Amino acid sequence: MSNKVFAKGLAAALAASVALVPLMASAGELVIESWRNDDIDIWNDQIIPAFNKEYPEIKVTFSPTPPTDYNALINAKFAGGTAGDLITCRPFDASLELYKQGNLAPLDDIAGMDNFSDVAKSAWQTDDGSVTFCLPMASVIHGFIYNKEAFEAAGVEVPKTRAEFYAALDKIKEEGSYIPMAMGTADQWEAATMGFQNIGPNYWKGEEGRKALIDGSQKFTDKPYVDTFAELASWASYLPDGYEAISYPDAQNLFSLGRAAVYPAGSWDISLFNSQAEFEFGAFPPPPAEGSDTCYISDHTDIALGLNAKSPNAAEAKVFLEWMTGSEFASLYSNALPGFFSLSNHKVEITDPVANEFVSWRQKCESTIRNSYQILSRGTPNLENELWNISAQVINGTVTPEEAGKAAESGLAKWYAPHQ
Amino acid sequence: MAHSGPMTDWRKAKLPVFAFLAPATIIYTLFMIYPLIDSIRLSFYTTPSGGEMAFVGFDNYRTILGDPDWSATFWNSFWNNMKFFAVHMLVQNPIGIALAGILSLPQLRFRNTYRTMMIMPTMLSVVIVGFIWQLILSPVWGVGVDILDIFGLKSLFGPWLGKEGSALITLSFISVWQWVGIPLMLIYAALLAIPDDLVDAAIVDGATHFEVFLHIKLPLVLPTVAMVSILTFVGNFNAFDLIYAVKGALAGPNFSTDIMGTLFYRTFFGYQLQLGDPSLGATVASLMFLIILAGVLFYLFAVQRRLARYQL
Amino acid sequence: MADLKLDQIRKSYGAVDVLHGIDLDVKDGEFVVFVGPSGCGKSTLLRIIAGLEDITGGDLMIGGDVVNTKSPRDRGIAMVFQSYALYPHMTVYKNMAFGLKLANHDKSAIDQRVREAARILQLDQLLDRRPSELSGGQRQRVAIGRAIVRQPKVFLFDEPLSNLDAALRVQTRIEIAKLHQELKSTIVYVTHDQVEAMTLADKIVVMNAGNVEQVGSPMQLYHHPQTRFVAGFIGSPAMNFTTVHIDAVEQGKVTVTVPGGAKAVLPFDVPANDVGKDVELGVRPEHLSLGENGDLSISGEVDVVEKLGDSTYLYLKLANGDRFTVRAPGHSRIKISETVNAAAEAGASHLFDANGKAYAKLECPAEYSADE
Amino acid sequence: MMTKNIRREDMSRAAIVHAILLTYTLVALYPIFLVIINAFKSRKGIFSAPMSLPNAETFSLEGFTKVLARSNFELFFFNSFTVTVVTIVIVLLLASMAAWALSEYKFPGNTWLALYLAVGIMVPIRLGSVSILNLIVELGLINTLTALILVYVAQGLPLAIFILTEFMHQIPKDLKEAARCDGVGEFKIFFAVILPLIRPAVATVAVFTMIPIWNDLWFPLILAPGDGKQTITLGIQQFIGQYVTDWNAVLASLSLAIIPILILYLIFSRQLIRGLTSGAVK
Repeated sequence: MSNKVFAKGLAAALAASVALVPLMASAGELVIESWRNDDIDIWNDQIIPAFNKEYPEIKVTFSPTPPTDYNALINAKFAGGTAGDLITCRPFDASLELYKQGNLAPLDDIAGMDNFSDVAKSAWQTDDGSVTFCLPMASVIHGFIYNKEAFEAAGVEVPKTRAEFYAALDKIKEEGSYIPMAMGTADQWEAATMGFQNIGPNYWKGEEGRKALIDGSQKFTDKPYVDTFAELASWASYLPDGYEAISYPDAQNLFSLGRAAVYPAGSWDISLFNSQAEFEFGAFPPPPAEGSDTCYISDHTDIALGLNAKSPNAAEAKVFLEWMTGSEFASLYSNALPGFFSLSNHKVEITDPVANEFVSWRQKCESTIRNSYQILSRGTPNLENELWNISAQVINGTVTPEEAGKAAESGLAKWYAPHQ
Repeated sequence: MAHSGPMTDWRKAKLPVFAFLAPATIIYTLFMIYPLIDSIRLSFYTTPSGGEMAFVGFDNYRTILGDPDWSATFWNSFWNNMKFFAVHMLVQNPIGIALAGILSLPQLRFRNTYRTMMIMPTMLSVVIVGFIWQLILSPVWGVGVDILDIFGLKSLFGPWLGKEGSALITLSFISVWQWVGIPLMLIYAALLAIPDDLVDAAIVDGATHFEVFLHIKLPLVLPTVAMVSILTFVGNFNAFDLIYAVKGALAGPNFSTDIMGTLFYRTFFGYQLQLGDPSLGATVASLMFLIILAGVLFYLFAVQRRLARYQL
Repeated sequence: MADLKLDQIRKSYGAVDVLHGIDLDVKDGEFVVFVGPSGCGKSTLLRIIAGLEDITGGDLMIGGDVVNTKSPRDRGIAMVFQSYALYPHMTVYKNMAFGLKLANHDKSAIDQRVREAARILQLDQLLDRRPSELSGGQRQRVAIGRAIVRQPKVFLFDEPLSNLDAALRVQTRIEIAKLHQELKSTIVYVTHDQVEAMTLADKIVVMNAGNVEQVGSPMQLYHHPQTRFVAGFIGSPAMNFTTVHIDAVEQGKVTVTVPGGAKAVLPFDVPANDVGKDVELGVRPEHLSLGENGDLSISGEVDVVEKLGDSTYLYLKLANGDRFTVRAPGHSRIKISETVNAAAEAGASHLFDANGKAYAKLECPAEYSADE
Repeated sequence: MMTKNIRREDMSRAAIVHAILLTYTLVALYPIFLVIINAFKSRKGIFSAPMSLPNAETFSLEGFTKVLARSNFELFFFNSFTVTVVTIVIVLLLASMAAWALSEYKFPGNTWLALYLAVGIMVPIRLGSVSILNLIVELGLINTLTALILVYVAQGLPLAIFILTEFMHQIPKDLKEAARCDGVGEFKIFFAVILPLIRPAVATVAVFTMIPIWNDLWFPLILAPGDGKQTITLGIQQFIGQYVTDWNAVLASLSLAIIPILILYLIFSRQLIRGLTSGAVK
């Protein structure tokens, strides 16, 4: 090597590193921690500019980390004292624990907190409901997004019942030019979230079943849950080849490239498909059984924003939070992010037709949230993580629906008294 | 350790000796030895949520090795790690040795070019390697299928990374692909140190190049092979990045790719709705330490002592 | 046992020619030494014979067969390396048995041959040792033993003594000579040391820059060097050279002026048109004596005196600045900066043209001739 | 004429040898090649013809435009470069000093200290992560490059000391004796006589220190995950996490991460092997 060049490089780097160390985030700049990395453009281009129009002196940075790393990272950052000022809150226990550890500040004194219903706030309150520690932002709704061209090609209508749904999938499969359903099990969580929690409420009757699981009057070995697993197992034949190795983004690509007919969705997928798909698509709720008079949907309180209790910019952060309780944010957020539905009581016009379709199910059907989130994921083994693994295995065909129910139940029984 | 002649008595140069040794020893002790010992200490404590740290003796070990859930997870990751290691020993090191042997053949043209190209994957970040192979093996992209199709083996393609039976093996092969450069480099260097005369002598003695390799070169580089093996062992039981990059901390499907590194990460930091537990994490780390220590001691006392190193 | 024939052997590495067409006949049982300065191609030639290097052009025959494309093991050769190249992980016994084992000889035959060779070389007690436990001389003998057991048609030695100290070198040299007498095998031996060449060889091949300068018995090379290079290379101390002027040529005689102005008449066949040219005169130190008592007389100032006991070497500075070495008797009292005169018989002189080629000497007294 | 003297078995053997080497070279390089060519294609091109070179129809730089606009690649790269280079310099200096003291001076506990310093070769520093994090927090160094450098120095020292000690045993005694006879001080002997002599081992130590640092995901993830402090590996991991569905961006970012390190490697690969074969590692 040329020693001189090498030495010069070293000297330069050394000098640079010394200069770098004292550089820290300057005061007065709000950093928002989030797992919503898909939303970075919307925050940077719409939400933050809108806020700055009113408060130009407060600088806000949206700093997302990948969803799978988020929880571990935020814990580490709190431990290390490097967490941002505003913390995007997962619902229920993950955030409750952060509050208990003193990492999140109570937010009851924020003006405008009464713009949210008790149901909306319930996911970010202490068990007794006395303290709210995150400002509810949005919920997400599960359902199915479908490719209208694919449905036309196969000559099928939007299904109203479970039987129609599978008849349609069969027909698409037979016709052969589209993969009937785009999903994979490689990342595991889709199987649980877009599968189990999507179609399940129709079996366990939404809130009724969810509460029964918490008080112990229902078990995962009961019929509704085993039946949910059974329906999930039947998906295997409609999924693309090699679905075991297909990740969430793979599945999104399959659908947005127009190769698949149906996509088990979270409403948050809408914006991605809006930007990538070159065909028209629509949505339908998880179809209930033939002859059932009520439909149930998962309308999950998904995302909120909390305040880092040790934030040096607490005053500015509260300004931001207060602004978020207003109607401007509600409308901005719901429309900028079609598929995230504001939890505030403000009346919001949603312009996106597919998002509007999703939100309209709130009128037709009964809403519930994911059954593993409240209380039931407090112990080890963790129910949510168990459901990911089990649901993926059910689709992969490595466990039967009955075994899946038993596995989930026995995990819960290990630590949760009502199930012991 | 071999010494070249008598050493200088330190009493003639107390200050320099101290000054030479102190900085390295201090940094090393502070950021390596202390954390290791402190981790072991931490594994005897527990930290309840919001509470004070309390000494619990071997409770954490009892939990991990005794509790049916924990011990199943632990031993699952241990055996997965053993499989991961076995693939490296049986595939990576033989390929590395064979390629190094071929590269050290006399009068080989383009030797340096081949060597440079073959070591290239070793220089890449594990994260990048993980993504590259995820893309190639993705059933959606179809490159893997197309490549197999060239050899008429299209039907063999499967979602290897997604199947419980094949995910770990596939990841092991990806890791082998990346790390073959290490045995290749070290053994190649050792082979180059063998004097040409020895090879010529064996050839005049009637040996083919393969026989020269088998009877002369290989026995002479055995100590390096042993060193590569123990480095492989330590590296494999310390692996984390590849699995994390490809399968995430949950190491699916059904924990079939869970190795000790991912278990440690998950235990320490938590995952999704599950919260992390520093003491249990430290316990897992301490157990890993014991396993690695056992392997290293085995190497030092059972393997290295039996391998004579020859003056060439 | 076999003879060896080299026919226009050429070797190039890419565009670089290192051997320019070597012809050589080695008779069965002959001890041939390749000698020359380093880089002259002698080792390359040996490696070509061994089959360790490909031949670029020409033919190599061992025992009458062209072996150009045969691999070393099919050539019936064995080689002793400068570094000995003993296998460090094998005992002496295994080192010697290795080649036989590869050739699938049966165990008892191997054992018999190894023990026989060990006996000849007095290695019996060392068979279980590893090379690292042997002295330099012992290693050398093992290297030779490894060659012997294979009972080759041709032995090849590549500077085998250069790693030994002076005393051991003389001793081993004698052992190799004895070994040759005992085995009567064909030996090709490479060295840069002309003393080894003179003492061991039946036939010396002097090489220079990829060419054979001269082939002949040691005495032929000593007395009848065909080129200035050979004249300068063979003999110790080396032959003296100085430039002389050709004054006149007559039948079988040439008159030259030596530095300092003296004239001498020498018995060389010099073409008439070389008159007036400068040529090189060569005389060996041992053929010069002090005084003016000779056909050729030359004077110079003594610049260095080396006393060796039995003789004294005087280094003279001639009038033209050239140096001459004179071997004087051991009792000589001559001191530095004295001017002395050295003389030689005309028959002891050598004359070389501008290209370094020797002029034919027409009269040659018996004491300056290789004819026996 | 030329081929007359080439052995037929040699020719066929050479053919087999080159076939094996070429095959493996292809195996080693093709995946990298595939990523790089696809980085220069449009989304359609990537999916419809993944294995062909970009052509007029499929050529597109949209991935690169996106990556460069939306991520801080230069900064990530600079962070990695700083951490790596500073670590290598410190490791080389401290390790050669310690190696020199261990190989040159006789003092009580010499062997034990050498063993103590060698433990780190075999025990991965990651096992101490829990305490390292606490320590770094206490020192107030969390989310700084300094934290990474300190840990990497500790991680790199054992192997470097080991290699350099072996290497220093080969330094001829005469050299330092001559210096001592001239009355040169011990510090000066080290800095003026010994340091210049270990150059052949420097490339080897540097590479063995560099590979794990440059590629590390673990410590950046734990100690410096914050904005502006990410190393290239972590930056890539996070960036790909953000744009995972956008294959143009993914492939472009992979290419951007691959190319610089490969260029560096191509420049230094000869030194690496030379260092390895100069007897530094056995």
